Amino acid sequence: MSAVVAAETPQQRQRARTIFQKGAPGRRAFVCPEIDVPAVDAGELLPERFRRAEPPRLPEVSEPEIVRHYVGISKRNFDLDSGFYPLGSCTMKHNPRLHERAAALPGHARLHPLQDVGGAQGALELMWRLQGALGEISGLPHVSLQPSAGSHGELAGVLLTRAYHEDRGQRRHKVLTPDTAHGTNPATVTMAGLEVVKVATNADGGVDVEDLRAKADEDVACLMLTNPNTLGLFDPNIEQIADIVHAVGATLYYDGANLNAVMGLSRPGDMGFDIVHFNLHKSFTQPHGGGGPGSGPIAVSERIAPYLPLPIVTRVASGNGSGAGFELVEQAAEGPGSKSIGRLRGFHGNYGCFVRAYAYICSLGADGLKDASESAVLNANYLLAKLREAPIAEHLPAAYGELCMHEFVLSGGPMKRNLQIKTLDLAKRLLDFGFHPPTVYFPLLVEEALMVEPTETETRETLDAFAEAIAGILVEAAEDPEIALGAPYSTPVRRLDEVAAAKRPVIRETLG
Amino acid sequence: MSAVVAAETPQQRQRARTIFQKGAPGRRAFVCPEIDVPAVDAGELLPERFRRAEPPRLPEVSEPEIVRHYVGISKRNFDLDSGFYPLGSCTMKHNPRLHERAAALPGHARLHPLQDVGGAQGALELMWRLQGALGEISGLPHVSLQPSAGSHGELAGVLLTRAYHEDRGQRRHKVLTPDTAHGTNPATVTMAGLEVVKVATNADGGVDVEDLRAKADEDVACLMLTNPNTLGLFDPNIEQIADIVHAVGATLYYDGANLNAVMGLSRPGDMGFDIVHFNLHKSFTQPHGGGGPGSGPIAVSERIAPYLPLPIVTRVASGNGSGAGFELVEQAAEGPGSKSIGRLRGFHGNYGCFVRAYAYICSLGADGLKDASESAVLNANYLLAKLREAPIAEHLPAAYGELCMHEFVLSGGPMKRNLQIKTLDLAKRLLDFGFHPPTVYFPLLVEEALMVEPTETETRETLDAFAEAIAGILVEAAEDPEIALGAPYSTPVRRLDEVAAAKRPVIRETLG
Amino acid sequence: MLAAIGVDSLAEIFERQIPEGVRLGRALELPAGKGEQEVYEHLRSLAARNVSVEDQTSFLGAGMYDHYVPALIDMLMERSEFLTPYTPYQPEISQGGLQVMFEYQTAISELTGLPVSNASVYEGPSAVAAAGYMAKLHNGGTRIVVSAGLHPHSIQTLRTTAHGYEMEVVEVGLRDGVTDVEAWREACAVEGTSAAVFAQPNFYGAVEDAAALAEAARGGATGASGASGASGAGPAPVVICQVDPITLGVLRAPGECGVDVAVGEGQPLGNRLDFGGPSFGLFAAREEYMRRMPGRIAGETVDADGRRGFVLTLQTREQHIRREKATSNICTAQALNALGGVVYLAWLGRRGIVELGELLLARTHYARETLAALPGVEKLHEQPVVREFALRLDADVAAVRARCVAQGLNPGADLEALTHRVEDRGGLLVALTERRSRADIDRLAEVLGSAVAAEREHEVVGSGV
Amino acid sequence: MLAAIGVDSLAEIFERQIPEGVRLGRALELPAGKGEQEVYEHLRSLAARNVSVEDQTSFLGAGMYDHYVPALIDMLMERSEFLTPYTPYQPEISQGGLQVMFEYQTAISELTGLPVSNASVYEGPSAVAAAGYMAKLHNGGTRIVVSAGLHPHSIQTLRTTAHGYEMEVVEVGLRDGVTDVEAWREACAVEGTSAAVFAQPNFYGAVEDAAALAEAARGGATGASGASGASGAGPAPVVICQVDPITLGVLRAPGECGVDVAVGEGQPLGNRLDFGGPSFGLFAAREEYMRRMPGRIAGETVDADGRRGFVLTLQTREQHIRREKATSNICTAQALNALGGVVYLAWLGRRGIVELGELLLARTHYARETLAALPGVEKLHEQPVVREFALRLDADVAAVRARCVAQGLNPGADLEALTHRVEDRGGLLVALTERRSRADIDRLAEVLGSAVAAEREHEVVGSGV
Ligand SMILES: Cc1ncc(COP(=O)(O)O)c(C=O)c1O
Ligand SMILES: Cc1ncc(COP(=O)(O)O)c(C=O)c1O
Repeated sequence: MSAVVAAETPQQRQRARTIFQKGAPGRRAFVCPEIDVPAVDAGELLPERFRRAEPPRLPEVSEPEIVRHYVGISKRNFDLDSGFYPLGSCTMKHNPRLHERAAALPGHARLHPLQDVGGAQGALELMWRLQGALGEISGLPHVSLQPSAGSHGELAGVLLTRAYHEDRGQRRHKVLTPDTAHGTNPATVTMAGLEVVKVATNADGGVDVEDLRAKADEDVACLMLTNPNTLGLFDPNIEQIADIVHAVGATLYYDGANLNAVMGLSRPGDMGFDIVHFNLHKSFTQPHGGGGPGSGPIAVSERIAPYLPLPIVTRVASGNGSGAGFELVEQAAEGPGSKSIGRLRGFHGNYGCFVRAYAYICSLGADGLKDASESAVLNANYLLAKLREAPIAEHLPAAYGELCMHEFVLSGGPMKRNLQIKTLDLAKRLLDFGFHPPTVYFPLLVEEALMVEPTETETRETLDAFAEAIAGILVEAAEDPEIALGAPYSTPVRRLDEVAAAKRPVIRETLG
Repeated sequence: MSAVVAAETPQQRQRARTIFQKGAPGRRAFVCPEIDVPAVDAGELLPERFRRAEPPRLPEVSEPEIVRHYVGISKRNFDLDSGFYPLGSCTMKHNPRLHERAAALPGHARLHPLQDVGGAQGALELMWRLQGALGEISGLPHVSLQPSAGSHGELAGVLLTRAYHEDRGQRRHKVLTPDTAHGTNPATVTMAGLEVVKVATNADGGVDVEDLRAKADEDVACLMLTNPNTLGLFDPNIEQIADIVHAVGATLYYDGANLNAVMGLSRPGDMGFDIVHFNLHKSFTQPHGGGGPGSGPIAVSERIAPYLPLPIVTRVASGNGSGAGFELVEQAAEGPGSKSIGRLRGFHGNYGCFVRAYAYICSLGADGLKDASESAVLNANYLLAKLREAPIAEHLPAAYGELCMHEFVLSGGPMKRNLQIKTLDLAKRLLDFGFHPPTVYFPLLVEEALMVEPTETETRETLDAFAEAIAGILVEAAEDPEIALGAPYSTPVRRLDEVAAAKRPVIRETLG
Repeated sequence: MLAAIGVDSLAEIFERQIPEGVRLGRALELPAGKGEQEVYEHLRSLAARNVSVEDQTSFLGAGMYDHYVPALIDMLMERSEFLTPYTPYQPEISQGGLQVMFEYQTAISELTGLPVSNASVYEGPSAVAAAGYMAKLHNGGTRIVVSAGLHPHSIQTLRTTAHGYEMEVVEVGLRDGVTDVEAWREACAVEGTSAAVFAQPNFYGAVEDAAALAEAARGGATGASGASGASGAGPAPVVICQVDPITLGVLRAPGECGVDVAVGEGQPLGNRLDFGGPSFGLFAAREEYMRRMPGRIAGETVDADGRRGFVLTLQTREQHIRREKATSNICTAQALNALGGVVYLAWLGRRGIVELGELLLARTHYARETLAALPGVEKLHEQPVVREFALRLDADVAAVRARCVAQGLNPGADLEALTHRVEDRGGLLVALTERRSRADIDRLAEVLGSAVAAEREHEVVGSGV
Repeated sequence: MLAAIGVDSLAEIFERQIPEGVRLGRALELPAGKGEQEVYEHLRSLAARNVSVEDQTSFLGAGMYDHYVPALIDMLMERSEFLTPYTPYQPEISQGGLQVMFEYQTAISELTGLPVSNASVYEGPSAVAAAGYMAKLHNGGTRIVVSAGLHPHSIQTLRTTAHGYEMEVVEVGLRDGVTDVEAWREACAVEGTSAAVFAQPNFYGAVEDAAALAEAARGGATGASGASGASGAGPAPVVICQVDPITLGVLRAPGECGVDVAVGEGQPLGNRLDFGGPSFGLFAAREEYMRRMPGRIAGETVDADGRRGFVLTLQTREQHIRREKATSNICTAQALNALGGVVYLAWLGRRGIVELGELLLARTHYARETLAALPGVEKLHEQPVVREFALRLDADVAAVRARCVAQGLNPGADLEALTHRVEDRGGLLVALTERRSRADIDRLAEVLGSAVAAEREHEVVGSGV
């Protein structure tokens, strides 16, 4: 009977056709309201030379076709609601649906950004409370919610550093980053007109303090650090590192992507950092949306506060004495933002994300946030322990350390040598088991890296099943490496030719 | 490489585990609000003998587990948003999402059924307008929205008929139904304490008028008819039929399940019917929900009106002269409902369905409803024509007629004899092609029946693809009938043993 | 497409099929169609003329309750995969829906303490009527005894349908808020009694002694209905209990009280109010009723490869197979609402349903004592209550309610308006959910207290004293 | 779990890793956690203190617009499969998201008339800043010329970031509402000019002569920016246009006007207002910029079996590969919002986008003429407008607005408050969408008319005459 079963899965049989290849001339979903105003000569409305000659060739499809099309292709996605997603550095924790409900309330979702302050008190209060909570969580009291994502927060942070030094009459040129840093760190430094200087990593996976000391001079504007770093390790020398950097008058920037390890346990401000960005889409569980939206608020210390981007929200005694009110500060005469670097985007930031993050903070509260971090670290250590069992450990040893924080990095080097399969193959084979693979080939300094972040919202059963799948793949590869090399098999498409795609890029549909 | 691919599809590998088999003791999603009132002795609150000793063994699962579980099993469903669903008699037309949005508005969704009339004017107006629209569409002016589904409407209808005759001092015992009738018709007759008498179907698929005449006597309470009937045929003798039935003082009941064929084109009231039920979930596109909710309002003629179930909504001049208001009539001194058969359920009917149906009627309007029926009939005739082409027609001839209304019935008899596959096998093989099969083995008088209702919201491309799939299966069966006999292959499970299930029923999970 | 069909025009298709005499020669008298935006605005403006439980602190209950519905239920009920398919006639592509039914049946069975549950019926009162019909099929009796503590809609629905299946409905009155056990015992002992129906808690909020009622219905015999009744003649009546499922975390399960069939309104379990529907009706019974149950039932089985799977089962009960011999005429039921129900029960969980019950007990007790302490307000009965209770006001209820509503607070339902019983004059039925906090209760006390006071004064003045 | 890890307590895991000096020895000062119901109520009470476009007829625009978002977009954006995955790093299990990007790129390319689109950036103003950076990478220039008709947030954002990448931002003023072409030509001719940025329609609602501006930026040379500038010396500046995508059904596409890079705020395309975000920024360009674009780009390819598939491509531009040499630092972008955008464009369709544009043209014209006819109200410029226009009031704008708001109507944005330009004093920016009917406009005329009249009277009285 199995001859009958096509070698293709049902999804594979559904060949990709774009919405532009569907429909037929004249079909439509939108019904335009009637023109209810007096007719006016077309030329008077808009002179011919400004008019588009041919309509854009958008799809011509009915509503049922649109629904089927996008529901159909949505099924070609793996997602967090469908399975384990231990993508290191990305904190793929469960997204409570309450947040979507709250954010969709018309009072939030249908509020115009230029609504008068008096008609936006709920929104401003929410932002003000979120600023306060983020300040408390980070130990850095002054918060701007404006940046649109982590890397945008980084840009804000480096520009703040620049402004801080320039205000002191200094044009410092260098930003130190460890070689474990996420790619957005160096990319940001360049965009902000500064230069990246790499700091070495020591044998334990932390900052090489001696190398740091050697490079920390008066031309250093800032040290950008992730702590726990991208190896999942909390730097034991953090206090010393902070001292070294501060000693040369530079600032410390905290890449908050890994904040999920330390909420309520340790605070960047207390570690000596001046600036931190938050990834609300990570630690504060904004759904990742297939690659955004995110939100990257920043919190800063007293000395950085004057340069903060505006607007920020403040609480003021209301004019008529009827209690407090909230205001958007667009220009500040003194205090935070008084020497603002300016705006980084339109309006006030990704408010929709603020609603979700704030709902999350309200739900968890002080204890819950701490509990989340503790459980995240517990889960990571448990999974690490499971992956230290035979037959895994010999092929996929942990890159550093015995314990880890909320994530850990394995090296696929031995696997590659022993079993002739690479980290990429392992990852692709995991797809057949219904798991999203860990982050692969990052951080760069670990050979054939696999970066695993289980998060606190996964059950022990899931962690066990994942460890079992890894073990199974390794055993299978020992017998027949071809299986992993040819994987995946059961996904909507099989391994894709990325090289061809980049060589001769086809990045839009060709229309008739 | 294909040895590597398990014979199972990814979905098949996911073995069914119920929510009761997941979780762990102590896990939970719900956080109970704190008891904010003074503590009272447990026995005073509720004496021990009334108290449950052991909590019900409900699942112990966290929110992420619930989400994954149900999202996961949802993917084991085929649905209308994913593909063609030509389930005859069920009118699986596209469900516009606007309706869900409108029904979810708190003013509709969170309105308590006992809200004071003054606080429910919007809801009552909506119901009143829907009553009016259904009256106009059916040509029968008096409407009760109360019944919960089609068969509930039928029950109301037969009870109305009984009440009508009883009010005239008559206890009539028989209800005539053609043998093409849907199962709910005879089942309802029995539940309403009457007897089913079958009327034969003539060679053209319509009511055998002579047989009807022979059976129509003074003991007949009612004739229940679907028109177009379940063969998709509009009875050309409908006027004559109505005359015969009325001549013996019986009523005519119109099963409105097939109303999608005639909206704006022909009205049950004008055909001579006294009572009609609507399936809002069919003609008026309430999503079918995996088997409900539905809604089965009834419309009746003047002579039946006094017996209508209550409440119904009426419009009244408001007391203070500030325009019209709407009232729920729970007891009527005169007019509709004054001799009411009583309630058929709690409260006012499936209001959530009314919102959707009303939104649909507003969207389409008079022309749009007519257009919908016309397109439904056009699509059915087009598909029928496609299925009359070789190689299909010789194996799957149309049961009756040349043209059809919104659906048609094929007979799989020749296919069974020629190709050794039955209608069931064809249906199961269709699953592998991503189509929901037509209704099978109904109506009963067609051998190996296949009842196809494409609806108006399908594109020509889809109809063509469906015809092609049927043709492909027949060609395949001619070569190797085993393929269809063993189908389906690519579904989450393969053919299921229904006989075993019924023999030793396991209808709940066994708990530890 | 016309060419393929072989006609010259669309009109031809209709002209050849619909006799001219019944063709509608005009356009329907309905407004013209509108775009999505305009229809939405219209529906929104209608919604805006309703006062929802978001707009008003409401103590309305009497069958439907303002529980918090967790967001994940909306998400799941709106998923295309659950929202848009129909009844799982093709089980191979309907395992999702079928498994939900199976889980639902398990949850309802656990909750009621009865081994057999169907996959839901329409809603509460019609579930009572369906149970009555099942009793008739079971024992062929001709009488149904109902407690006056049953929801009035249930009694009315039962009367309507029982008239069809030709059974007499006999009401037994209450005594201090609960079914008068002696009258009940007598009524049930009458020959031909097919079923005995009561509610737990009853319509007045009172906890009935379910075990005693079940026993009395059987003339004192314990055990299930197979045993013969007290009269010695016919079989014992089928004991049917209408439950409020949310109370079953703290109340003894019907199955433990000797009840044969438990039915109930499912709305409190994760379904929104929707001005009264759609929701679902739960229906569970002892094993012996399995083949006479109404509605869909999912059963477990295996596929051709031995994999676990689910199908609709025991279909020989159903109309599409048995037609006039079917045990019920139900076809389209309430699958989506039942999904909401089982997800809600999973969300509450084994502990949550008890905690919620305890919370309701505590708040209801507090509310009852607080309100009954107001001048002109007294308890309608002294029985224990779980989440709803009845008061008697020494003032016109409609007028008092109107005064409260004007303060943005709905104090509960006017009992007499629902039951049409003169002895319920002055009755107010107050319901609690986890959404009504102590602060809300205190506010109710304040508003109700002054409304009653004002009305009494008003009446005194009005009466010319 | 602790045993498996080999520790005695959870605390041990932290004690062994976090130096004591930086351990937080106390609880965070945040309120205690709450259940879903309570959090929802809190968030709802905050929402209730906002005045949304459902509560108020609003003519606010100035970058974000109250368009009707069809319900199917909500449904799709809320589907787990689109909502909860991350960037499609594993293309084999991300074909849904990747295909959406590919379709989005196609739609934006069609809309703008430019061959290359990325999969979106954050939002409008930062897209302008990103385009400025791309110009620098492209030609190494040091100056960016911007029209004063650009959205003030765009100018400010550009200034902030250009300070980082060390470019000078030079503003060119307007003449009767549109960019002063001669001043623009001169400014662009200055050596080192890397980019020239204008908006279409501009911030004041005016339709710019895009083709003329593009030509002038290149010193009269037609064709793309490869050609050298007027000064003869350096290369011609990159011509960047910030578009309002909803106008592109009726306005000539940037690609047809000689524009090199089109950027814009995507919110009008099926994204809700959300008090300003999240939305998405569109970013399209001529072919030659393809390898310097910021952000994700999906490309077509085939799988091992030759099946069509999609991957993230041209990744050597990106930070995760190129680190400090990347063309942008963007990582998490706005995939979900871009999904809303492409679904909206499919929903509008080829005809719909033109019809909608025509509707906006007609209503905007009507509104402008009607309002400008009011005493004390005049047009701020005479240029053609599509969906937004600027007025000058002979009265205090803040006071007039407050009067209108008190009538439940928001008449539009206070121009000066946004631009901080004195010449904008008295300016009111009025935006239309398909949700604002003629009746709304007439009401605006009435309310605004009397507000202006009242203020003028008030001012006259106030001035003591
Ligand atoms: C360590 C680290 N830093 C920075 C970022 C950048 O954050 P975003 O993607 O929000 O721009 C990420 C996210 O991928 C990260 O993992
Ligand atoms: C012809 C016909 N009559 C009656 C019914 C019963 O309607 P419902 O399922 O709404 O009870 C159906 C639905 O399946 C039907 O197809």
